[in-house]
Amino acid sequence: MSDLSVNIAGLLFKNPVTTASGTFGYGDEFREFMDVGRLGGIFVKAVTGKNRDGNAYPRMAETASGMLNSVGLQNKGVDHFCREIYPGIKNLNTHIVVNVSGSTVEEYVEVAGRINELEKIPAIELNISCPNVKFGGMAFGTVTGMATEVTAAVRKVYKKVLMVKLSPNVTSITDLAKAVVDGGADVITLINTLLGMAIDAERQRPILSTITGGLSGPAIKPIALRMVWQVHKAVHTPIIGLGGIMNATDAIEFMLAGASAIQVGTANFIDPAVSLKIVDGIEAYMENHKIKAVTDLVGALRTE
Amino acid sequence: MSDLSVNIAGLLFKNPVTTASGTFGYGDEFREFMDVGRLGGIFVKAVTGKNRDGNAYPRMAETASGMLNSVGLQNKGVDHFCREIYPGIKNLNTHIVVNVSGSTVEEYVEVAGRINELEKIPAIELNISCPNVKFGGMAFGTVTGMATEVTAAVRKVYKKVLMVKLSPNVTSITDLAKAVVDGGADVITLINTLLGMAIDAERQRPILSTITGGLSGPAIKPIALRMVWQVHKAVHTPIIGLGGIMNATDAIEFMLAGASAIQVGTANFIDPAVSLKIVDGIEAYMENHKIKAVTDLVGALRTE
Amino acid sequence: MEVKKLVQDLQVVQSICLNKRHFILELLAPEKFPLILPGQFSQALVKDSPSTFLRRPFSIHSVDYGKNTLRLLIQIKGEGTLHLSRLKEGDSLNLIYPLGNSFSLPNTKDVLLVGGGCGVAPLLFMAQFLNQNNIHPAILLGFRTKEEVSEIDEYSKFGKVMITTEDGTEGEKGRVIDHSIFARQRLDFRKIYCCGPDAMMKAVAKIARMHKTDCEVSLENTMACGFGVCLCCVTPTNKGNERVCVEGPVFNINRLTWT
Amino acid sequence: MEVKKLVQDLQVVQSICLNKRHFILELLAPEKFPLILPGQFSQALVKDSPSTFLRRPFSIHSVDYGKNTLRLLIQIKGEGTLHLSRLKEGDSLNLIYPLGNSFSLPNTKDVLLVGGGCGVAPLLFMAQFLNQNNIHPAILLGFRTKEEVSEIDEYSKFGKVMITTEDGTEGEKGRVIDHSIFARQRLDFRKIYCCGPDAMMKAVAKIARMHKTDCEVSLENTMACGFGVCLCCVTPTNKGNERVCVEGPVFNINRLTWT
Ligand SMILES: Cc1cc2nc3c(=O)[nH]c(=O)nc-3n(C[C@H](O)[C@H](O)[C@H](O)COP(=O)(O)OP(=O)(O)OC[C@H]3O[C@@H](n4cnc5c(N)ncnc54)[C@H](O)[C@@H]3O)c2cc1C
Ligand SMILES: Cc1cc2nc3c(=O)[nH]c(=O)nc-3n(C[C@H](O)[C@H](O)[C@H](O)COP(=O)(O)OP(=O)(O)OC[C@H]3O[C@@H](n4cnc5c(N)ncnc54)[C@H](O)[C@@H]3O)c2cc1C
Ligand SMILES: Cc1cc2nc3c(=O)[nH]c(=O)nc-3n(C[C@H](O)[C@H](O)[C@H](O)COP(=O)(O)O)c2cc1C
Ligand SMILES: Cc1cc2nc3c(=O)[nH]c(=O)nc-3n(C[C@H](O)[C@H](O)[C@H](O)COP(=O)(O)O)c2cc1C
Ligand code: FES
Ligand code: FES
Repeated sequence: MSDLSVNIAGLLFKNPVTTASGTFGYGDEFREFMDVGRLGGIFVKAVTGKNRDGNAYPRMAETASGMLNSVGLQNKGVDHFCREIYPGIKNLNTHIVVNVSGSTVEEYVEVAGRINELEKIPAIELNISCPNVKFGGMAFGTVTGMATEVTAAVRKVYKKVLMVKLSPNVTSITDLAKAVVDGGADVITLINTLLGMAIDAERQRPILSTITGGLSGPAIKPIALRMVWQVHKAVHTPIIGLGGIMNATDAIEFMLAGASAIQVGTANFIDPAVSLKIVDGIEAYMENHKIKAVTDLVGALRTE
Repeated sequence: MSDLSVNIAGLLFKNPVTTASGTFGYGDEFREFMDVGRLGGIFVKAVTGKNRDGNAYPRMAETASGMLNSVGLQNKGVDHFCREIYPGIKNLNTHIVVNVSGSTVEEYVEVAGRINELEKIPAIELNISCPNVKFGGMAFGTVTGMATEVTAAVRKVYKKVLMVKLSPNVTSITDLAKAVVDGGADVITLINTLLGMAIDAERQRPILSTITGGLSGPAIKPIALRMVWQVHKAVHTPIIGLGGIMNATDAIEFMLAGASAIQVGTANFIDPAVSLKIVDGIEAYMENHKIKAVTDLVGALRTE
Repeated sequence: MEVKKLVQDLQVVQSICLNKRHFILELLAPEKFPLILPGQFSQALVKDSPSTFLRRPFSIHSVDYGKNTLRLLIQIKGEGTLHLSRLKEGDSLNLIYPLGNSFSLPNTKDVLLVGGGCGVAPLLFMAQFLNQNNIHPAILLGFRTKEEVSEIDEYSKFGKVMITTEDGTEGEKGRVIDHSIFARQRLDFRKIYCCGPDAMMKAVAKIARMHKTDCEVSLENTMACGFGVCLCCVTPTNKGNERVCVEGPVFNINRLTWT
Repeated sequence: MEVKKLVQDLQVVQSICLNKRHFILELLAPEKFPLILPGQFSQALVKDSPSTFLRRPFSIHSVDYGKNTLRLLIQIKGEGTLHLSRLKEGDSLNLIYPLGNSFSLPNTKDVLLVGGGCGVAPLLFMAQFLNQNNIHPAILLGFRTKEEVSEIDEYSKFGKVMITTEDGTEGEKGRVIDHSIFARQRLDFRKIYCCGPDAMMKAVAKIARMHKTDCEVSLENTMACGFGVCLCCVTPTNKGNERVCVEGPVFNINRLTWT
């Protein structure tokens, strides 16, 4: 029997496969397709201080092996989350991690503080990397000083596992990783989307209402893998890796590069049950390779 | 009759379609496939001060809609270029631009100075963005101060059209663009490859001998388009755009985003004659859209 | 029968070429259908098409619960639909279905269905459904040209069919909103169901409002997931941005912010 | 006939399944072939395979100048070759060819061809070429198991064929280097041409060196372009890093830095 469990900053996940924020709703939609309780965890979609309508339609453009989105953190705010959403998901048999977003340090702190009170939420993921909002979001994730500041401020009010999700749109991902570790992050999530753009040549217009948006999918996997590897070499903080994971092989690549767990994002849109197939695929790989504990894969890339 | 010619920093190109450095050799290999004289220009592969062997094999990994390379500037040095290569290509009926690379400011200056003496080379492209060399290369392209310095140093010795090719591996491409304009760049080329990585999960090893390499191909097109658009908004310097261009529609998207000309890179490997098909495709598009001069497309994206 | 979403490989029973740009895929499900409602759609996985990364949404054109088959009516637009047009008998097609809400049952018998382009797809299913509820709708279909006029016999089973073609080669000349039924002072219909290009639906909605006629439209916003998790497909409504794939694709025009 | 590189759509005349992992594509060219030499290869464009971005290199297995057809012998390894295995009579396949250098003509008649796995592909063409020059080579072919042994009749036309299988189900048991011809004190051959997995070629090269026998190997480094412009396929030689697709794929082992 393979041991698929991973302990990340003191939190035990039954397996390393979780789902990425913004691609899995609050998990309800997926209950029609699969047993979400078999997942290692679910990262629910971004929660901000107040209700946000997000950006105007069109918010999506397909690209080569990927897609751009400019949803822009549409959600009904932290109040609504605590009152309406939380009761319905708190007893799912998997870890629910809330993706905390904002435009100001105060907003991040406010939301984190509120989520801190929710007994069944063992961790938050600070989203300082959303490319689709005018203020805040990615700005916090691209300047080391700001990244440390917002992390430290949230650290003061948030007592459970604090994950920080970094933006790949930076010159040095390791500098950012160190910055959030300095701020008190327990876990680093890598990566959010890359800022991109799509154009309709016939209409001579941008496809997205916001002109630019965030690129996700297999197209970005090489970049994500590289960043996981660089950060794994640079800091000792556990990493949750994602970016273009479509199958178990991709997931294993991220773990070899140094991720303790992985998130499945865009792939959920194409196959809603893909995350459980990845769990099964990792198990099969471990059997083939006679690997007893999935943690043996973490950072096991042979580079000599 | 459509007018396909573009004037870039005083240099007249018969059409906006050129080929990217490192993907077209010195043009000779392509003479077996097509009339290279119909191209707007050819950017020949990197030339450094001395002979370089490049990195060890394997230097290539295929990725989703793209590829990684870690060739590492293999070339026989500027002496060899001037003596052995130049005589054979100087009379091609198209502009030959030399991609100048190095590890130190002195090396860039030396190579640029030597190329300056070659009568039939009307421009150089300063490659401060190669991710595949240990020293120099991308380092110059990710720190604004260094980018300005190396550009200014070359500007002193190079009297013809000075193009600078930027790295996309930065937080702010507009800062870098401004930095090289401050240094005296006449033209900005966007983008070089994104730093990525590929892993063989079965063998638990990196695929490239160098572990990381440069990502090119359609996968990166959304990022390249975004950078062209951002730089076009930020500076008045002409831009040559590239990154994943596979056909005429892609080329037109780059022009709409603000590129005065484009380069075809990885696509040459899949269809050696693709660049001329792109010339024809742009012409057909202009006829369909009743556009007389191709320059009318530059930055013509409608965002109102 | 329970309303439930499936991810399923269906088998191509036949691919019927209607004309150069349109074809029908008849698909056999491996097990009994769940309840499928008119206006609902499916998300099709296009295999072996390098430039088609996401699934492609198509309305349910008709359902045969007896044979356990459903039909999609598809217009060839780009690479994805081109690849689907090459599917042959025996090939399989993976669908997520049934998705979205549905047209509502009218509280009148004076019903008009208006469709243009590939927007006609859900209307055949709706016409059948109305018939089962003893309503015989008028059906107005717009085509580009005579060559593209198709399936009139099918529609005629369920109600009176009127046609427009843009070039006047069959039926009345012009677009659907140019049809003479809209030129009269009083509109003979108390409920309109409409599906087609945005501009057409907006024009029909305008006419409906003018005549104070109830009107439902089926939107075709581009989608990433199709089942409510990505928030890419939203349309502004009186409740803010709502998901076309879950709260829609069918919206009463009163709920939309169209003017 | 002039040596020239073509980018050309060839038509599949037949696809011959040899066994579960190997098949032959026979391809018809639209115009007269240029001169093609044994050891040269082609770059095949795999259409409709989302995970195959670059072309795939395959050696020329045989050429029929009369019928204007050539054959590729392909082993199914991943998505690209899997897609090619589905090509049917009448389909087209775009090739860039002929690429690379070629095996040299030997200055002896005591020639041995050694091939393993899909590395046997160029050897049939070479055997034919040697015959045309009045040389009847010994041909040693390594397979995994009896089921994969194929085309022996073809090879036998040109020389004496010896076989090894890893499981001993046909010919001698083991790998090609385990064959008894290599166990003798003196090697009966003055020239070896070898193609197969790297490890096998290195082992054969070692034997050749030991016996001071001239030896050429055909490398299968992964390629991006295949015609000399990307510098991805290099191998270290006594002249530095050289391109396998232009200066190779065939190298005399004296030029390589193998030890
Ligand atoms: C709920 C819903 C139901 C639909 N029902 C049907 C149906 O029954 N039959 C049918 O033929 N089509 C239907 N469509 C439209 C269909 O999904 C698209 O035509 C198809 O996805 C195009 O795929 P493609 O790969 O061929 O084209 P692409 O290459 O993706 O696109 C080709 C061109 O069409 C445009 N385009 C693509 N999708 C849309 C869209 N949804 N709206 C507007 N423009 C678009 C693109 O911008 C591009 O210019 C429906 C769409 C939705 C959202
Ligand atoms: C000059 C040359 C001639 C060749 N001739 C033949 C031939 O005649 N017949 C034949 O069947 N094959 C030949 N090959 C090998 C063939 O090109 C590969 O097997 C093929 O490209 C695999 O494509 P794929 O998409 O099926 O596999 P992929 O999905 O690309 O790869 C599947 C697995 O095979 C490995 N792989 C792929 N290509 C190579 C390679 N070149 N070397 C080592 N490992 C590789 C990958 O790393 C991966 O693990 C030749 C290669 C070269 C360079
Ligand atoms: C439609 C969409 C919405 C997203 N929303 C969020 C979000 O709210 N918060 C967040 O941190 N990341 C968000 N992301 C980013 C993903 O969580 C993930 O980081 C990214 O898509 C890369 O992974 P992938 O390639 O596997 O999709 C979103 C991505 C998509 C495609
Ligand atoms: C194999 C290979 C070698 C390259 N060598 C160089 C080089 O020597 N100098 C340079 O400036 N860019 C080099 N590049 C980068 C390309 O010129 C181009 O910027 C990049 O590939 C993106 O464009 P594309 O997606 O169209 O290929 C190389 C790219 C590839 C794929
Ligand atoms: S398409 Fe994803 S929410 Fe509607
Ligand atoms: S494969 Fe490009 S140089 Fe050999």
